[in-house]
Amino acid sequence: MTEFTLYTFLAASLGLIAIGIGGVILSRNLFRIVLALSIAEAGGNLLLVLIGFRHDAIAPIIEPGRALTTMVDSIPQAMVLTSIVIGAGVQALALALAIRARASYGTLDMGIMRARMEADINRVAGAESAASLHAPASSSTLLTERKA
Amino acid sequence: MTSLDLLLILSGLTTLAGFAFGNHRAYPWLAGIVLTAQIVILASMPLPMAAGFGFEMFGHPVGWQMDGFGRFFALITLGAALASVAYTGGEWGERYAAGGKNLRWLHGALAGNVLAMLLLLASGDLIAFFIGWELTSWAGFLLMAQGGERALRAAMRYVPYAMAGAMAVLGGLVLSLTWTGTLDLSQLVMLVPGLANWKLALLLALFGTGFAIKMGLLPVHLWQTPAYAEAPGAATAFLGAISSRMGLFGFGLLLVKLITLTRLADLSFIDGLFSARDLIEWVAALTIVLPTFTALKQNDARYLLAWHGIGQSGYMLLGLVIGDATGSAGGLLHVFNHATYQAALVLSVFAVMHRTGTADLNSMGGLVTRMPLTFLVMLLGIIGLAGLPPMNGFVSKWLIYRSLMIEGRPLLFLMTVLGTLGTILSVYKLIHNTFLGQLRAEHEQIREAPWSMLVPMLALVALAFVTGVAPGLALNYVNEAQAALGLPVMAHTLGGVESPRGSLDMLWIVGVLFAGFGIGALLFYGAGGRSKRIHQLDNYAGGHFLSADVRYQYSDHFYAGLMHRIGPLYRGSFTQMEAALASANDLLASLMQAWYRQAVPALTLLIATVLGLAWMIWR
Amino acid sequence: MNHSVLALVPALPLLASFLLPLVPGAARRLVGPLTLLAVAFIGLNLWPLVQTEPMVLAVGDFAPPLGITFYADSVSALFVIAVALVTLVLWPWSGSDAGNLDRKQSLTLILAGACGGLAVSGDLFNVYVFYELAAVASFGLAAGARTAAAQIATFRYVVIGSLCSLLALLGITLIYVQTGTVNLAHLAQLAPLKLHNPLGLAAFFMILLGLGVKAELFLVNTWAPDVYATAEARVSGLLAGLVSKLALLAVVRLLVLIFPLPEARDALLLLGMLGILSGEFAAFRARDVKRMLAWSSIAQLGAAFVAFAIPGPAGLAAGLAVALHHLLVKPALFLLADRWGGSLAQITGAARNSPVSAGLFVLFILSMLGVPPLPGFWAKYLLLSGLAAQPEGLWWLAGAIILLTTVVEAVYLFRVIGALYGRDHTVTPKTQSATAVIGSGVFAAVLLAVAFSAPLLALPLNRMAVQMADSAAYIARVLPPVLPGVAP
Amino acid sequence: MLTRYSALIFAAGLAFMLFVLFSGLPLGAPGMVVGQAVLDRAPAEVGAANIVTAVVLGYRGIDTMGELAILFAAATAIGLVLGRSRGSRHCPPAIQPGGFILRAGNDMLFPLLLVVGLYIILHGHLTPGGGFQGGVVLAAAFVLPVLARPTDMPSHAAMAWIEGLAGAAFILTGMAALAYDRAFLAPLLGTGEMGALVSAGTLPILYLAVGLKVGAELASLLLSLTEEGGD
Repeated sequence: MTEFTLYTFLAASLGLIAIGIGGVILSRNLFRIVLALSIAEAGGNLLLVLIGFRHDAIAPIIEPGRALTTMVDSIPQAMVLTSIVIGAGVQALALALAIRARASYGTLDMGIMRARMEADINRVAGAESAASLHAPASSSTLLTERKA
Repeated sequence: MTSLDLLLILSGLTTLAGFAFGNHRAYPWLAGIVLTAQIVILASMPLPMAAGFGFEMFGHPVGWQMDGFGRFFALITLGAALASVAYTGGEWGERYAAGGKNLRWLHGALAGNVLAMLLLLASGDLIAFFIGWELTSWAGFLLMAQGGERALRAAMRYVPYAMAGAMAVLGGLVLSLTWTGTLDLSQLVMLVPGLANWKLALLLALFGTGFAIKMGLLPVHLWQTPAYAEAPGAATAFLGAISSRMGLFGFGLLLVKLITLTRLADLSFIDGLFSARDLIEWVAALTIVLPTFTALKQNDARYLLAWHGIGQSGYMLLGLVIGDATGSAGGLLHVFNHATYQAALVLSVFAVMHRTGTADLNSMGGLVTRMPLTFLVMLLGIIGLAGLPPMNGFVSKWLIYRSLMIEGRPLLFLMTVLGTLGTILSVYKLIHNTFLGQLRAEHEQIREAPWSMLVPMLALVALAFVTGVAPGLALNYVNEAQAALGLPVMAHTLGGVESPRGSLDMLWIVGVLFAGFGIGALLFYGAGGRSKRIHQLDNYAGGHFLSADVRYQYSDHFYAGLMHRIGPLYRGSFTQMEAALASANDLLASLMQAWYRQAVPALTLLIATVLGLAWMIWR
Repeated sequence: MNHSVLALVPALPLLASFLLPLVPGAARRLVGPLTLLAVAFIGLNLWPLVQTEPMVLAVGDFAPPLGITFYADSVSALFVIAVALVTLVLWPWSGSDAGNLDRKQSLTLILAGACGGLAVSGDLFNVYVFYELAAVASFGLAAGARTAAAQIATFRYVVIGSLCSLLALLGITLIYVQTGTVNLAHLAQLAPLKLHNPLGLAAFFMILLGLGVKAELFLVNTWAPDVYATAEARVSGLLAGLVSKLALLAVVRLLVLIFPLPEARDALLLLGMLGILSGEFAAFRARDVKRMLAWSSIAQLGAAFVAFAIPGPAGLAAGLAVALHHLLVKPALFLLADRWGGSLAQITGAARNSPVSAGLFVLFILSMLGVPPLPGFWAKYLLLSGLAAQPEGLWWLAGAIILLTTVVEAVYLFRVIGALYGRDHTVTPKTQSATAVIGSGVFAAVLLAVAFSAPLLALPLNRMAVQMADSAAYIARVLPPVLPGVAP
Repeated sequence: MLTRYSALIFAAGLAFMLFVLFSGLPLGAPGMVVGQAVLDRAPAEVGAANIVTAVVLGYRGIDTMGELAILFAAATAIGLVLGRSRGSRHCPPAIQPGGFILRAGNDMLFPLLLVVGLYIILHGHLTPGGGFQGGVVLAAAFVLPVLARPTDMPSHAAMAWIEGLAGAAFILTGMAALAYDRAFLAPLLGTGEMGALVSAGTLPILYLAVGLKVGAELASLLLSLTEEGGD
């Protein structure tokens, strides 16, 4: 693999990360957010594999009868395995949450869901929403002694 | 076990007992006996007296030690507590409990305050001091919060002030530790005056803010009036008598002992034109004048007295900061004097409230015929508060005036005189609207206050009178306090001061005063003693014909003419300042909440990451 | 004692959680508590051993830095004990649905195992794995309230969490490229040569953000109020009290061992200050107790970050004091907020029916405000004196911010006290549950015990800080003098 | 609008920052400090021909334990979120069964997938592959029939047993080392002959546990999602 390909891979992995993060920010749909996350994680994993690569080396598997040559770094490969598994678990969990939330709220739009969540929290707490306070929050403490 | 240990243990036990069975009939007796015993122990304690306990924290010993300065305040504390506890002993306590309130909390909090103050007054190092300080603040909060919903709100308003004060003190504590490496007061006394000017100024600002808040100095005084006025009667008396004096205690330590007055005068602001000492003197002077005139406008007797409590503390600080023998003696003596008559006044107001159910100065009057003894207490009390002979308030104020004149502070002297003028005006309003004039129809059936309430009140004014005639009794302890602070000690006699810079002999003055009364009486009766007794309802008629069923009481718009002149000067600036702070706080709070309500937190995260990385890479 | 007990700290709870669904009958309810007691026992036995000489385990007998090492000094031992006991107090004893109760118990055990792993791990990537494990378990627990709001809050938590994990992974990648190792001791050895440069700092910053999610670090803490408001009180207590501390500990290990640089400290200090400011002020405007506690917890952890930013043992002692104090106070407050989590109107007059709980609430609040002689005061004292001992500038600004925000904190916390003891209530307030009273009572007992024995505890605290600050000893203890097969 | 542009600009900025950071590094020729030492010593210490396996199960075995726990935690959390009681057999109502081709293909593929999965697992220490990869194939083998016959779900209880026992087997194998006074997860039973199926000590056992655990975990995870989708 030439230097050029290597840098292409680097650019690709960084691009994936950027695209993934941008996707998380720009999507309103829960499912797309999960997809974007997995893209970003793929970029991270690619990067991790990339740093263990050596120009002059083979895969780290010893074949009996073949002379020992240089091999690529095996530790990033082990780490990337772990990282992939972690990503899979988290994304599955996120999907499950999205499914349940859709069942409850009937939408996958993050903006709507957030507003509903906020309203739910306030309803349970018996509190007015912070946006609709008709007086400053501190009016109950500091200013009561002002003579009316 | 040293006698200081005994003193503190007794206080601790009283606190526990108060919380456990403060609602029992016998508790006030028990507490009274214990408090009396404590006064005896304290008064007979050889000084300085170290406590037998203490511990070491992060390499700094924490211990307690009582000196003359602390004892002076501690004696007043115990005395005020004794008067308050006695006051609750009878009908007042029964009515309080019947109103659905909890006597156990009241007594526990009261005793807890005493314990906290004793710990504070006996502190031997700054950590012990801070422990006492915080305990005093929050025990005070507990006491203030006892009087129902309005009191709770007033106590809530106290919270930010108290915490700001405590944090300022903590900041000062930490800085003194950083700069001197010690927290022990006896070592700090040697090390602090050697610090650079800016360090001293910072220490002064931090500690000073804390103490000023506790004392209710301008401009951080707003919490005090409602918090003290709305507390239950006995608590109001105690708080008004001594609680805020803890700030003065702190100032005594800070200004006189740690920073020293000479170093204080070195801290100049505008090319030596104006020193920190001048600043404090002027703050004290303004604290005398402004709250006194605010008191003049109050229509609630409790608030009126609470405002005077703030105003009078200005005299004490002023006397202390002038720092000569006479002035500091005056300032310290004023602490004691103020405690005696202020407690008596508050208790008398609450006695009236106990009978009439109101403290509104516009809905009383003429009660002198129904509650003559209470009237007597209030009369003597306001004479003391106004600083007139023969009560003790005169002595301390005289000492302060004298010192201001000798030390060459004519403007400050003018301010104190102005303050006294306001005091006289407003206390006259107090006694007139309560006791003089025509009795209201709804108060016809009022009886004198019960003896359980009268006895402490009378005892307090008696004390104020006796120490007015023979100030030497109190000046003994004042001298001790002066010596402990390292101030020049004022030589005194039983009747007052005997010095080339000016003498005062109260025995003579009172003698002359009473002789004058005697001569007047002789002249009056010698001339035939003609007098005409008229009905109470006639005394405002002023030539008009009013039938007996029309009540006519000049209480509303009292001093209408004066208010027409000076009314526009009341601006409510401090209240507005407080409101502005609260609004700014709210604005900031909304801004901060916006952070947690952002729709796309990932975006801010991304931006912050990029900026952070840029910082780390191209720093 | 065989050093492998260190491995049991994470392994035992994980084993128990794997087997828990398979245990038949009533014994199933005993698995978790017994496991946690066993871990606590290990921790208690560890404590005296590691006082002078930290314990090192090369997992799998692979010589460091080849394999993963576990490292236990007194701080680790203390946190192992804390993890086991706090989890035990906040254990999900009962639930309406048996199957879901199993799952919650499994997840809680996994959380305990992950936290134990974070306390003893001495390998950067292993820290990441345990951190992720804790993250997944806490996601599950947070969503365990099974309301729609909880699920959305958790989803947002997952998104932030995974993004930051990605950042942390990038940081670890950078460090690995630069040094070729992930062993903390080995990294500490190589750091002055290879990591004390912009690249290393960038890696630290990314890892800081990654691990900061759980530690409620400002920038990545937007999830906290919603999750704490919707999750079960027990879970909020675990997350705010326990998990945050272990994440913090991981960050501090990195800071002490690998990045003892002024820039890294500045980052911590700055983010900590912002955390304090934003948390305290946001809590000031909170309309319900749960979110108020969440914001105040953000602020307290900000204070812990500020404390740990102070160089030297003084900073570590202050940070440990602040963190441990918060560990004692916050879970108990969240336990009480289970019934009293709503608006102030809902809890007005609650002290009448539940005087003990109200008293406990006040006790915790006073300690949190730093009222002496409660432990919170000593923590604040250490923090402030540590800050004041630094040269002026940002450090003093941090001190000033702490002092000022305490005033704000006092206002909103006393508002709760005022409501609890208020009289004019419109709704009948809920009485406290027995579990909440007992649980918070345990914390209160420990708090008071600490308050009374504070002078005795100052010395061990200092020793712990000194031991933790000694990175040379860490390296010497873990790595053999000559590394096998590794060029220096 | 502002969000969109700033997101794009800063995402590009992040990519640029990372490029700046990584481009200065020795890509393609890493320093390999620990990596080289592992390559040198793994054959003697562990005896696995696949060095990655030696790292995954030997040098970084604890990480793998953590991974298993993460999968388990995720599956448990999903169970909690989706709200099935463990062991209950919930049948999604009214799903069309698969067509003939799907069913016949499934019947043919199922044994094949099983064999391939187990092969990959058991040869994990020799060839590329291993417990994770094989486990995924196994999971696929068990999920595929669900596509074909949605009404005929595999038993959750059986899954739970495999999940639990496989995970426990991993940890208990690790603990077995304690009995020999070795450290946790130390490889036992000798290294064996390099390249033989029975070699590398306990590694194949560990990998079998990993494979079963991963297979069961992924399968139950997918099944939970499938069931929910049917509602």
